[in-house]
Amino acid sequence: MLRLYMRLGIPVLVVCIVAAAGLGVTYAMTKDKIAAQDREAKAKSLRIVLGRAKSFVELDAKKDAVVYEKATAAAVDVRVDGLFRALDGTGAQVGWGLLVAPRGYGGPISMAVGVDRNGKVTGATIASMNETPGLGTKVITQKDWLPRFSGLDTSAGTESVRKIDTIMGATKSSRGVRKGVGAAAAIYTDVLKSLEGGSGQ
Amino acid sequence: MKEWMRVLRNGLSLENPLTVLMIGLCSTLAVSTKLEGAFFMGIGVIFVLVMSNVLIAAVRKFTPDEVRIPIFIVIIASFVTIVDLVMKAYLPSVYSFLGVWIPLIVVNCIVLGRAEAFAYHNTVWLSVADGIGMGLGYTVIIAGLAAFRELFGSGQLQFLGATLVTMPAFYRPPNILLLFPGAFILFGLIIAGSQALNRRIAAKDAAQAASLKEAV
Amino acid sequence: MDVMLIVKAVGALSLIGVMSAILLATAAQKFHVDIDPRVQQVLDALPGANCGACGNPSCFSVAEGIAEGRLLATTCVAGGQEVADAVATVMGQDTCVVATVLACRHCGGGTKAQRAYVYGGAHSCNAVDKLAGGSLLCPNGCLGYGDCVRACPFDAMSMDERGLPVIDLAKCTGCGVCVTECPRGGTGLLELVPESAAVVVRCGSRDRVKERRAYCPMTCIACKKCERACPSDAIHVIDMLAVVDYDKCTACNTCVAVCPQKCIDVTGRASRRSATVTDGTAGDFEGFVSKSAAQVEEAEQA
Amino acid sequence: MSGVAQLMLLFIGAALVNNILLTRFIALCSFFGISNDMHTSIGMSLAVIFVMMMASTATWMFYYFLLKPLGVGEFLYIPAFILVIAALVQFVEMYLRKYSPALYRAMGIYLPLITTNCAVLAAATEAVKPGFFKMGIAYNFTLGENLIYTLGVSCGYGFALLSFTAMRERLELAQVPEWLKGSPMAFITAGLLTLGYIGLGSLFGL
Repeated sequence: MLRLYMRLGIPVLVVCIVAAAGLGVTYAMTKDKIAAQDREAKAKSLRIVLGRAKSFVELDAKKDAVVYEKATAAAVDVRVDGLFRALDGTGAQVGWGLLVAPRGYGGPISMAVGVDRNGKVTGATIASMNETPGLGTKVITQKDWLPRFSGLDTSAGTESVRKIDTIMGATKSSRGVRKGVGAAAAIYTDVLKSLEGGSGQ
Repeated sequence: MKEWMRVLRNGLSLENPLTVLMIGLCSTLAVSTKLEGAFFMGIGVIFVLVMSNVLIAAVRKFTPDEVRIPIFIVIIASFVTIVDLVMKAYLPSVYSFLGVWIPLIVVNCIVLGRAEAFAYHNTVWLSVADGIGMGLGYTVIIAGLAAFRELFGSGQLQFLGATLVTMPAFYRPPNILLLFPGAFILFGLIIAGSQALNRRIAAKDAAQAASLKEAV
Repeated sequence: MDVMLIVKAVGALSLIGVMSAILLATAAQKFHVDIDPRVQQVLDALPGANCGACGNPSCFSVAEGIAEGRLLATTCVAGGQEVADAVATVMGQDTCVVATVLACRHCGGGTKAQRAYVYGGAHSCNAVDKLAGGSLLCPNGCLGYGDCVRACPFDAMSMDERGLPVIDLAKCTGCGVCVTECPRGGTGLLELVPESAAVVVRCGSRDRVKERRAYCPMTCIACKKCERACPSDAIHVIDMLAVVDYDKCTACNTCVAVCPQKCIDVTGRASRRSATVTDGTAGDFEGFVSKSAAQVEEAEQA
Repeated sequence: MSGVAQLMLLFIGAALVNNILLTRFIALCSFFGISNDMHTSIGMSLAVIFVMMMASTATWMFYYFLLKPLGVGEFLYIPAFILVIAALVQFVEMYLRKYSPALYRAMGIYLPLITTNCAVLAAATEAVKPGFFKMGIAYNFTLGENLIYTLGVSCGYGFALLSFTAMRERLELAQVPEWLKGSPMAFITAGLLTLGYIGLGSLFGL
């Protein structure tokens, strides 16, 4: 009885221990690199939408849990990936960088939206998505479309994006992107606006 | 060494996992929209195949039959995770394209299939050959398919950031090639081609055998 | 390096691993089904084609049945004597004799038989048969779309130029899959006959003689010449159709020679005639005219 | 969105709009391997639905009660999930053989094949890593949602498999050019089938 358990259990146990240890070591070795890549990717897309800012400080997921909660509520069904204070060279806050992921045709579209202190959208960019090549990808390849979000007033929340038309042939994808910017606007007006001021400096 | 080469060649032609055995199709069709992605996918599969083949062949004497599948699959999954993590850390752009398919190497029938069918019964040395052969067979087909789809579907062929070939301006790339239906139809035609080729080879062999008989 | 993380990882995966091992070990004991080791041995002895000819779902279920004693060692009809012997050896029984059968076709009409309508649908006998009783005027003739050929698990059948299935008797195991698959198998178009069968009547039409003469050049005209000529009383015209009694037939081929329609044919593994040799060809279609008894003899000697 | 409506959408989205076989290219091996025969397809579909429900429940629990609290979910999920799936499949096979011979006969022989069915691992992973397989999920599941979602994925699998099998059975009788006979034609048919599924994308605004 016991022998059967030992006979079957010990090889599995040994393999599991070795495998887990090996993976743990690999993970420990690559962890920092992956985190750096991740930060770099985020910073890159944030810099695109808020060129004036020199650095971005992410709101801490633990310390500012309430903010994230409120932001998620304001974004309705758009996923909130991160909220960043955008600081200029002197450390003064110039605006906000928001990472949101609305749903497009082929799953979530990860995008960054910048909002300045006047409540104007400074830009929107797409970090990654899985839209249909040639159709959904028009939101990127149609060069004059994304810049149309710049200068948009956020005071109307999710309704602010109404005046931007969707792209023919990429309706679902462009509607997704629009929704993402709308969610960012709503988060800004409902939540972030009140957090501005001293705390960022 | 002769035996080693034979096993290696087997994977490339006679037992090519994709066109002959028709296993490991999921990633083939999904990943083959970009040459670069397909290439690194192939590298990942070769790595996982060779390493897991080696390890499984090495521990085959100590593996109880009842739990061999869990043991094989943990070994394979570990190497897949290593590929996953390393690629995430050092090739982020490739990873963002391939990400989904890396974990699915675990359940890629090629890997577990070779573990069961070959590595479990053969020496470490031969298992290496089998891993390389099968992996290369996979890579060649998938990269070829990707090159075709990328070139004719998007109008240009890129590799590691460099544009290799660009179609002339009047060429309007048909989207269907990059979409799923295009992948299926194209792959169907490839198989039709390889079957026709195999048939011709078989007919030639038969003719040769017949003429030999006559000579005797 | 984060040692704590590695320890946690090892702990978590080991826990899952050990749990699965325990689960499987317990299952192996608790759910242990005593599988007779002979099941595997019997299974190895069976052909493993899962053809279903014996009426069981798979070779495995046959092996189980034989090991349990539910089924006889001769269950596998496809395997024949050889398999039965091997199975009997595994089971420790005396070898037993299997009555081997082969498939044969009772139709010689093919493309020369007149059609009731032109059919352009799915290439399947079963489909044609459902459309107004089939495209042939003959209610029992071969429709010629080759369902039997596709169904044959042993690759023993092929369609020839006359639009008729030809059975390679060297490959035929008498499994009967073709008879089941043929929409007209039930009315005797394809039939299983004893291995010793030497002659076959290539007509199975149940129509009136006058009518079938009108639409098929090959049909049996019920002239009773064969019945009268047969030295061993083995062939009789029953219900306007010649029928061979294989228990009495001595393979003298007299009937083949006298038949004015050339509708009786030589066949059978016993006479070492593969159906492809004696079953006529496209050239001599009009009732196997060119085939005389002398030629059959010649073929036999060669 | 109200609870029931959302669950319905989740189910339809997983089963049709984001059909795992025809829009995500996952689990194609079994798709082409066993779609020759209707009986086999039915058995395999049933087995997949059954195993997927069990496996994704188990992996969800392991992920949220063991891997995540320990902070090792990030890199241990692949071996952990596949180990759970493999062990579970083997266990179910043994259990069925002992206690439900009828069920075992219906789907028993397909069970071992499911270990290497990508659909099971993909759905289990998707449930704890939303959006990973781009199967239209934007948030973390509760156990109940996970069950509905998995049911949707597996039913979608069965639906696609059965409809494709029906087509292939008809195709057997069709007059196809000699050089396209067999698997090439199957692939081309699958291509046309996926074209139809692309159209489903606009259904219910999913």
